[in-house]
Amino acid sequence: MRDYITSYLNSSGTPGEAGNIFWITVYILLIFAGVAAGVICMNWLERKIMAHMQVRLGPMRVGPHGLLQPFADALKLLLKEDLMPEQADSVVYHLAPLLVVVVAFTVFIVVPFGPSHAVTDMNIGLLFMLGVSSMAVLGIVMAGWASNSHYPLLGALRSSAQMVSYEVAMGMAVLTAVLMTSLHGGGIYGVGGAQESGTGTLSMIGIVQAQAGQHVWFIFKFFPLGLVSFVIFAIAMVAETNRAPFDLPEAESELTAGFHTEYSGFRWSLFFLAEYAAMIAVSSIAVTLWLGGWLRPFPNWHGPQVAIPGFWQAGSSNGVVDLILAMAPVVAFVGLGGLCFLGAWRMAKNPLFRIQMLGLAAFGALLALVGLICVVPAVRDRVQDIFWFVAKVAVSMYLYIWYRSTFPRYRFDQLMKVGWKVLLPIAIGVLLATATLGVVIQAVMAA
Amino acid sequence: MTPVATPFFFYLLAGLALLGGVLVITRRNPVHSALALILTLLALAGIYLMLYAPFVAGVQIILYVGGIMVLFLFVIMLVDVGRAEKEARFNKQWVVGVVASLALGMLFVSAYVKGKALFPERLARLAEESNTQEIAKFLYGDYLLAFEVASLLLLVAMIGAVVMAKKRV
Amino acid sequence: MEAWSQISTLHYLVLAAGLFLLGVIGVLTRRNVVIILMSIELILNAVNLNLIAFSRLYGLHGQVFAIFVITDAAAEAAVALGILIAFFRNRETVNMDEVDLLKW
Amino acid sequence: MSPTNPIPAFDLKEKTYLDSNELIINMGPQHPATHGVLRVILKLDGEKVLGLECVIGYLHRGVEKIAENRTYAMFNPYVDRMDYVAAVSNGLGYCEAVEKLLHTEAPPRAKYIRVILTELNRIASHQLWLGTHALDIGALTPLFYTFRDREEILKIYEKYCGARLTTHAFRIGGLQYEAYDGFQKEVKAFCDFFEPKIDEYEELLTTNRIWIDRTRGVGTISAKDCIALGVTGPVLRASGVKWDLRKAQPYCGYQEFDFEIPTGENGDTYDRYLVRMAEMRQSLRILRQAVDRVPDGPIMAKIPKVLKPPSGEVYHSIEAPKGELGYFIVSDGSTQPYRIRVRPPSFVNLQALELMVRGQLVADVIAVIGTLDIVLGEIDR
Repeated sequence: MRDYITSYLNSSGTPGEAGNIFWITVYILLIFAGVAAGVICMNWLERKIMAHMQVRLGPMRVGPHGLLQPFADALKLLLKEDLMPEQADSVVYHLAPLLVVVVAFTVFIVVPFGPSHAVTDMNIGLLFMLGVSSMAVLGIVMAGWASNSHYPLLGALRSSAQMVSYEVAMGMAVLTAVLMTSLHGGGIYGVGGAQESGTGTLSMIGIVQAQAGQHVWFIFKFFPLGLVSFVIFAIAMVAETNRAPFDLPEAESELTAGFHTEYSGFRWSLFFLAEYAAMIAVSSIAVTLWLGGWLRPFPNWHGPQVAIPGFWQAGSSNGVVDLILAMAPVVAFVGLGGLCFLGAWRMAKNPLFRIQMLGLAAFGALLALVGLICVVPAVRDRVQDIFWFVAKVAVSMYLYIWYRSTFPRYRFDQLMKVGWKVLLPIAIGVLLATATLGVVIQAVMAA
Repeated sequence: MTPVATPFFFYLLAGLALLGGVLVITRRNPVHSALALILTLLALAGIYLMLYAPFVAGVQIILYVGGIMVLFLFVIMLVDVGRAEKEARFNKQWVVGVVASLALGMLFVSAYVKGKALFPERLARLAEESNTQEIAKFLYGDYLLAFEVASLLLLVAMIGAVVMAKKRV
Repeated sequence: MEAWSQISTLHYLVLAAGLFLLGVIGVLTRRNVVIILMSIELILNAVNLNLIAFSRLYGLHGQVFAIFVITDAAAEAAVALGILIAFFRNRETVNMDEVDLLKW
Repeated sequence: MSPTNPIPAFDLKEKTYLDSNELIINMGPQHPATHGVLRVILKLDGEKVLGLECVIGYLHRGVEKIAENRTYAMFNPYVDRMDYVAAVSNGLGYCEAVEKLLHTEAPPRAKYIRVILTELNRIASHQLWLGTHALDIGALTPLFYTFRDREEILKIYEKYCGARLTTHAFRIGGLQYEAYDGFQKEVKAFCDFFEPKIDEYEELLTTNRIWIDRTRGVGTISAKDCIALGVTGPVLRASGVKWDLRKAQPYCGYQEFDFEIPTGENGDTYDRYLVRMAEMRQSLRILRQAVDRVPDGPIMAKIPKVLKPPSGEVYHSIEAPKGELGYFIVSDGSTQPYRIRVRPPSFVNLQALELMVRGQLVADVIAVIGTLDIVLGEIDR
């Protein structure tokens, strides 16, 4: 038993490949917990960041700087009465939020947090991800229809039309990146670096490895083609997740709350959870396809070799740059902990604030402790990839919040116009241009 | 990833598929039928995975579940379900229909019993790892003409659907 | 006992036949046009299953064909549902028995 | 002359003709975007609006009837509660109407302070409009910016008369309170503070692609239709009619100030937005002039303690932030008015809603309700 568990630690594949049920379970649980924690963080961060953009403070009461606000909200939602409209179709009504949540979490099975940090690596990973996330539409349509009410129905029709339409542009942008995996050569235009051959792949891990092999993130590949396809995907993914400025299905001022108007309490919170999980999921697709997945910035730049006994071994890929960047998680966590200490120190010196101050300091200490744990070589090496991946996803999540506080909302016909008449033609053009350029450059290089 | 091709999974998925199929033709409410059909489609996608056809399974989920069924649900919502629910579920010739279908079923059974030798037990182990690439080679090689015709068909269908569903012609 | 524990092509064919029959029964007995269309989807899926089951015996042609079938299913669904909407708009019903005019 | 819209009006009671897409939706009275308790019955074809009917009266308090049982001075606070976001303008209109009935006039110092407070009020009203209008269209942030800056105006009010919203700032015949020490300085400081803030709002919206898409060509109304329906205020001016009562029939000494009437060209939501933004700048211009020139002198005209206007009738209208605000007062010579009839701008402007949104989309209804800048307290009275 013990051997069965430890045997995986030395393998370099994903638990799914190794067929190790124990580690599959562990990874699924880790991802479930991680995504749920991510949703909680997003909840708090979105409020705080938006509040500061809008000259207000945001939650400040529950816990220091409102840190416990998401938990208070979750508690409130759980305790709320679970209402259902009398005329609603009860089976479908109850099934819809479950379906949405299951879909949102299933997607994470193939998300590669590192070369071996994924539940499994499918040959059709990307197809699986797009397919499963397209099933979220079903849940929304079901919710809207089952509520038996006009506003949810309108919201559901809107969102299904919107999601199906943007899937097309999204697919074209994704194809561009997939096409890039099949190209040979390194560097932005595939002319420099090692002429490593690549075959096209839909596997999420394979896509990142192709970026590593070609020595370029696909956002920079064939500049500006990679960038354009990334931008198209970035726009489509906002529409796909029904977020501002494409949040028509839940346009508060028009349709009250869209498809989940009639839901309350726990079931509503499931929709909320699914929405944020889906945001994280599409961001991970973007990161995997264009931003080099788990690769750190400049992964081929190692610098002079150094060796620290018992901590850092010298090697061809263990240079000083590697050492410095390996410390990034430590710096990030200790820095966050330091910010918490600063906040605690700046808090009003009043006995009433003592608990809050101690709480914030304790939270800072916890973060710093996590940072220090990341120094341990065994942890450090395993956490590296996850850290860079999560950091890139976090940037994308910040963009979501930024959009939401900046842009007005599109009207439905305009949204469709943008999707079909602007994004789709550009995406197809970029796809064709990428294919042409790839073929031409390979022919030239071969000659 | 190796598909877990155990009998247990086969019977589970086959059971789900048949259950979905039965529900499709018996439910009074079309939305319930559509959901049952989705269950069948997903179960079939699982079976395709067991048959080393991951690409078709992916296409099944994206196109069928994410596309065609959403279209179905969309249309069911546009047309009024309320009245359809009150009407009789089956038409008058349902007895004849069932009898005819069962006769067809007997035909199948006899064919399978008689022609068992035609289905060899051997299973060619297909290269699952390169399934997508292999299919691509077929699609853009041997079947290129069919592929282009299919895309033309889709275009025609799209135009047809738009013309059909347009308000006032 | 052997036949139950070892999944052979025949198992898949029987399942496909079952789905096919269910689809045929649906088409022949139901009155709601939408459900008839869905039954047709069932039939198409049964065919797909056959194709893919045989592709394990005779190579990938079956899978390629299955993809074409799915494409055709999409085209068929789009046109059929378009007709359905036009029909519903004129007759305010989705009952198959009332589709008795070739033109209106 | 009847209003023109190429899309035919739709009778809401008519039975639908075999069309699966037609849908009747009740927007309000509890709806986040109807600015109060307005109920709009929409008839939709998918997302397209075929017709609508406004149901008003949820906020009816019988203000006009109450006036018949109150003395002239006692009724003064009631008018604040009609258009509660522009209470000062309401008070100005009422006080001036009664003064006209009494054949008297407020002294010059009172008039200047009235102008200052009223223009501040115009800015505050437009700020509130901008914030909520942008919120309706989905931009969350302008709301907080405008409320932050509106606070400065409310602070001035609070310091001047103790109230922030329903100020009751004016009295018949002048003012009750002398301006506090540093009043002019604070107003001036506000002008300097607020000028860059308008640029800030405009930076968020004016050149924003989505904002332009959402507002340009939406809810268009021609000058002819505006006049036919009696629409006034920024809505009328955005259609290209240079009509502002401050210039057309100056009251309260507005003839002494140098300002322009901003007008639009297309009469769409975007033009109305631009007109209101420009109006805020013009208000600042008036404020700057007024603050520098406030004369010394009494703040109250010589009027009797008990007001008994001679019997007769009077109609006086002013340019409130939302349009022409008119008071028609009939006096029978007693201490109480025989009848008061208010012509609220929102009530008249709301009539244009049906014409403006017919044939447009649901989302545009929200945008147009926002751009009309209605206040239900004033519509229902």
